[in-house]
Amino acid sequence: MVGILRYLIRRLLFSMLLVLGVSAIIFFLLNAIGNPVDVLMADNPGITDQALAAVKAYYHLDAPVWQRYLIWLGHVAQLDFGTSISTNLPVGGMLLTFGAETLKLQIPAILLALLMAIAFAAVAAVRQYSRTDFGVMSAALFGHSLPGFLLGVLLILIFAYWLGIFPSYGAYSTRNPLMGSYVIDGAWHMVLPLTMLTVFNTATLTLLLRANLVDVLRQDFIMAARASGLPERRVVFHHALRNAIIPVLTYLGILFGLMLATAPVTESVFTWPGAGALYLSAIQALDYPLIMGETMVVTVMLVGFTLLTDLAYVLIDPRIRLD
Amino acid sequence: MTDVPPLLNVRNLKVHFFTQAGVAPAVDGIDFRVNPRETLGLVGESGSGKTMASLAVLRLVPPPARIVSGSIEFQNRDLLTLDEAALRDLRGKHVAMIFQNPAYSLNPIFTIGDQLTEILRWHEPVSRTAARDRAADLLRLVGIADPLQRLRQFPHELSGGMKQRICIARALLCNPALILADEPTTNLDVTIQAQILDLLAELRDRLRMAMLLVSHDMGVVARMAHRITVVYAGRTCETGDARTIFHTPQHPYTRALLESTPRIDHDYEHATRPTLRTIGGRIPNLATPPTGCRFHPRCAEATEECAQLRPVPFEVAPGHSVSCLKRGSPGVAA
Amino acid sequence: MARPPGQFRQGWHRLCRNRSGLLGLSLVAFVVLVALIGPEFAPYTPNDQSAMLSFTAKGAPTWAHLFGTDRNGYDVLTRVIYGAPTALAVGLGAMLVASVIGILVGGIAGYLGGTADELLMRFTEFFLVIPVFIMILAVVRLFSIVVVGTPLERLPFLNLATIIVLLGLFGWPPIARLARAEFLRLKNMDFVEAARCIGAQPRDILFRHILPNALPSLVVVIALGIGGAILSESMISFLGFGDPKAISWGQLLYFNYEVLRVSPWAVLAPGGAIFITVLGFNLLADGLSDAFNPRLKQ
Amino acid sequence: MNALLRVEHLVKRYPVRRRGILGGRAVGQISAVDDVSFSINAGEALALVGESGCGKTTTARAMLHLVPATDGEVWFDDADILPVFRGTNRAAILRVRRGMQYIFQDPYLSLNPRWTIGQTLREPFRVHRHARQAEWPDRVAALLQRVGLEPDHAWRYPHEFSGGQRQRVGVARALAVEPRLLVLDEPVSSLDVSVRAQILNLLVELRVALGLTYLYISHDLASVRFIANRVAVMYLGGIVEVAPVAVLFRHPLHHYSHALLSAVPVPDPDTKPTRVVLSGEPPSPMNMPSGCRFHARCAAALPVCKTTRPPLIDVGDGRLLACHNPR
Repeated sequence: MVGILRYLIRRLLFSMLLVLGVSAIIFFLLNAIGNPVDVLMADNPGITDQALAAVKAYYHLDAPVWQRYLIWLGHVAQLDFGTSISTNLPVGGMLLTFGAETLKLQIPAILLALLMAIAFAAVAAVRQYSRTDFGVMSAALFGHSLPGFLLGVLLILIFAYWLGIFPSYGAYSTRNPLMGSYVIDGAWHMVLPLTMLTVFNTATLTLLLRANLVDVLRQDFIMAARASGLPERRVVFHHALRNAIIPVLTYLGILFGLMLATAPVTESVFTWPGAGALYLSAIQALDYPLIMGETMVVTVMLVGFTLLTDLAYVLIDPRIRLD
Repeated sequence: MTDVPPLLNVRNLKVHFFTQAGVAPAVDGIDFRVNPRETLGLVGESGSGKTMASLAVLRLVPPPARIVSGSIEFQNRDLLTLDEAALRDLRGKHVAMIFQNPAYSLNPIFTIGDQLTEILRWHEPVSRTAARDRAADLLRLVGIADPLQRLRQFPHELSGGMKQRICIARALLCNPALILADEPTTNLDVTIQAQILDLLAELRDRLRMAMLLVSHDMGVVARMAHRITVVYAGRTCETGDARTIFHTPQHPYTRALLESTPRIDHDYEHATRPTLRTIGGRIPNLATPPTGCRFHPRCAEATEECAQLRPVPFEVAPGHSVSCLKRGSPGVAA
Repeated sequence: MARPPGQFRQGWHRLCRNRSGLLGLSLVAFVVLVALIGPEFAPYTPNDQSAMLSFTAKGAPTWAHLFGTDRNGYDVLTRVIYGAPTALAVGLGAMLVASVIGILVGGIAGYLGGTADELLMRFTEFFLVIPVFIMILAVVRLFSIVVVGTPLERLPFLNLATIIVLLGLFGWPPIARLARAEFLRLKNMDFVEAARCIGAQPRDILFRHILPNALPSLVVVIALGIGGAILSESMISFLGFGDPKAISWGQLLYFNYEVLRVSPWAVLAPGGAIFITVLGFNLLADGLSDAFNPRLKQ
Repeated sequence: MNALLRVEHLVKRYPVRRRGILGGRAVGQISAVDDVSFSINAGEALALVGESGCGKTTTARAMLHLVPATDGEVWFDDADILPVFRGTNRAAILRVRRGMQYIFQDPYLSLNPRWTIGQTLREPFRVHRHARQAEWPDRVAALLQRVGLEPDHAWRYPHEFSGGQRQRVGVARALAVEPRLLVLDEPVSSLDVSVRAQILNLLVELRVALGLTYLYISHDLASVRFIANRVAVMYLGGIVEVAPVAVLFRHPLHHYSHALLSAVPVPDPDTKPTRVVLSGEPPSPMNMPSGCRFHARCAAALPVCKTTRPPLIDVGDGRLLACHNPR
């Protein structure tokens, strides 16, 4: 127990160091290119003095860059991300509202994909080099190489434009929700974007899992389990799969960590009102507080899920040494 | 001994590898039998097919290899005709296996206790606690002093010798009639090997088990086996009592094998440059095995016919059979 | 006397026997061919907007316009052909930058080991948690505003170059990790120790023993990276942050996505081109990894 | 004394590190080799035997500076060679390298897979320049024939060869610099029985024909008896007994040597094992026992064994022994 605690504290400290470092890189990169006021003025000749003043006050523009970074960091540490230039709303609140819409798609897509990948990979790996294996693997490689947005475009063309079954954009109907229920209406809007995300994740996870499973199934302890008279199903799902899924944890952690970061593409295909769309509009509007805020949140998520991945390793794999 | 019906009788076993490059006859006619309470040493070098033959007994030959033909009778049942359910009942319960590398033959992410009780509970309707007690008893039986603590540990926390003891305990869980031991001490140090061999010999006698001991080490086989079958390149060369094989070997390969091994109980005259007898050439590639007798390219006694005809086992003395045209074996065109 | 094949030639033979690898190789070869000689055979010049004047923009495929025309009156086929060199430039350029950094960082970490290894790998971890994609979007946008009025502005394809450099600067960590693992594995191999024992100098050991043996695995990751970089660029362009002066498949998507319902061909054709290219590099990488690391010696 | 090689008080410790937030720090150390001294006379074959983890390979590697030694001296031909390796005088380093060569255990790992056999064998000439470039092909052909291969094999790649043939190439590479001492690290343990005999014969023949001196490292005591004149037994990083081969095998005095020898199965079903079964397993080299390293597993241990480490002393018959209570 002491070992785990010590390990946790060490990883936590390193994670904080990571967040600090990355936030500094981001801050300096975005501020080194040009200071926000100059950029804003260059791009929006008609910007209001009020907005400019707000930015100036937020950034303490008279101070040198490193001081500005520390001040900004101080605000962020208190969860104060500032006020959006384009909407005048607090950035934190906006991120929460739009982020929720993104997670509504991403979380089910990852979980669904994991389940399907386990099934596909098991079928393929058990019958290695069979037609089934070849079929599953071809489909997975195909799906893995099909750019997500292209799949989205195809889905929209077929199911929204030609067949007219699902809506092509948005998360809710503007008027007349489907069957009078906002819940059903929301679910109905989710189908296509969810499919797009799930297909890509499933394909990639299947490729990874199948490769690991094939490796594990070749191991002596699998042969030993079979030689002990355990049924094949038990050997594959209990003994092999648990071992095969361990290396996939890293990828799962990245998928979860990047939920907001990969959103811009999905959300611009389906005009989905989530964090990705928010970020794109923030960049277009040069809404510095929003850009910095969202980048920071994404970094924290990525680091956080990396930390969780490490923890999961400790819990699942007894071989991990804690020191 | 010979009138006792054998416990395991393998006849003309053929296991071939089906690869993109073609069919490789890795095991191409191996015969051996194990009598009740007897230990048979199956001796051969790498590529001799000895491991494949032992896996075939449990019908666990891994793809792309397949059992092509032959018969495997265990307790008068033909194992090649059993269905999956009957096979599951056989494996672990009546025939159990010990693998070469104890480091890899335990699942790294489950505790020893979980792995042992799982097998027991799959074969017998016992409660969790009863299974745990039996597992602990077995660990004590294989010479582990603190079984309850070991049951809670993971494989990586144990030494190689300890892991092999646990693998032996796993094999003994259901009191099998036959143990297949595939090079059980090859990856262990000599002093640990001695401990494990002693343990195996003691348990085998105490529990009245038969054993198929697969090994390349003549010393290990001499120590353990009652009878010996020598295999080369997928075929049986010679079968007989341990004494017969060591003292009056007939097959040229068996002789060469014995004489090419340096011996710890022999003084070599270093002043006069000692030499070992050698077998020339190299172990054949089984994708393109030699014609006729598979040993003929490396055999000092080989003649024209050895390259043409395949020798059939021939009984030179009661219980001692040899597959060599030079020792009276009839040859068949192959 | 015929010289028997070496490792690379052996790998090549195995690649040719590997169905998916061969398919990948053919796809990549096709894209390269189109990029090299395609413009010679393109039916129109890339900037020909004459369909706009004859009111046939957004026109469906015809014999005159095999893939139709887009909303700006461009011939889609021509634009797709001209997009190929752009895509390859992005993939190769980004991976050139990434490979140099990655092999340097990973190689040094793996070869030296100890504290240098520890520090370099922690440095790599920093880069792994930078949200690259959204960073690039922001940087590209800001950069395009800042350069206005500076001499940089006159550079051709400045935005594209920025994207390539950024993809390379942020794309090296996987290469570094693999290079480290390979260098670490190889430096302790017996044949490297044998060379050391003979008296070979570190320079020889690195460049004659370790690097050539590490290359096959690195080539696999680099091939994957090329596909990934091409995909990233097309997504960046699709979101509207691409180089307006360059002809790229992502740009085509961006310009025509709003009129998807009217002229789907103008979206599907460049989309298909991206798919073929990415699939080609993925299959090639897959085939290469099988060819260089034959797991089953059959 | 005409010792070709003297190893004196050789020590190799590895730090055990615990990872910190950014770097790591040492929290202990493993003593892989703990004060090892021995010497080999010219023309002799000394075997270093022991079980895995006893430090025999590390000793050999530290001797040749393949791993840097923590402490101790290695004298080759009356020259202190470790400082030479640590220094920057390339000519001096090459001179020492030409004197002693290493042959590796696994022939599958010891040849560069991307080089032809010819390239591999030309490399020593390229480094040492002890023959004119025009002679290289002839020298390579001669080397190949010396180890029982064909000159044509120079054009082939390692993957075309069997384990035994590769090991012959490994021997040829070592011979290319005309060394006087060969360190053989388990050269036959990964080979099949029928091939093993070929290589063992080759090694014995080469030693006589070229007047070589061997340090033969092995856990396979039967091959040791065949190849070596003298044997040094190692346990847990230290040498416990050194004696001429016949003396040691007939009558080992150290209890560990005895246990080790009696554990080897004899290929004769009529030889009943007279076994001292050694219980338990060697302790971890991280917490080295005090006193005699073997005392915890020794049936004849005295109280003094727990407190005082027995020195390695000459007990006659050309035998050195480190034991308070010998058999």
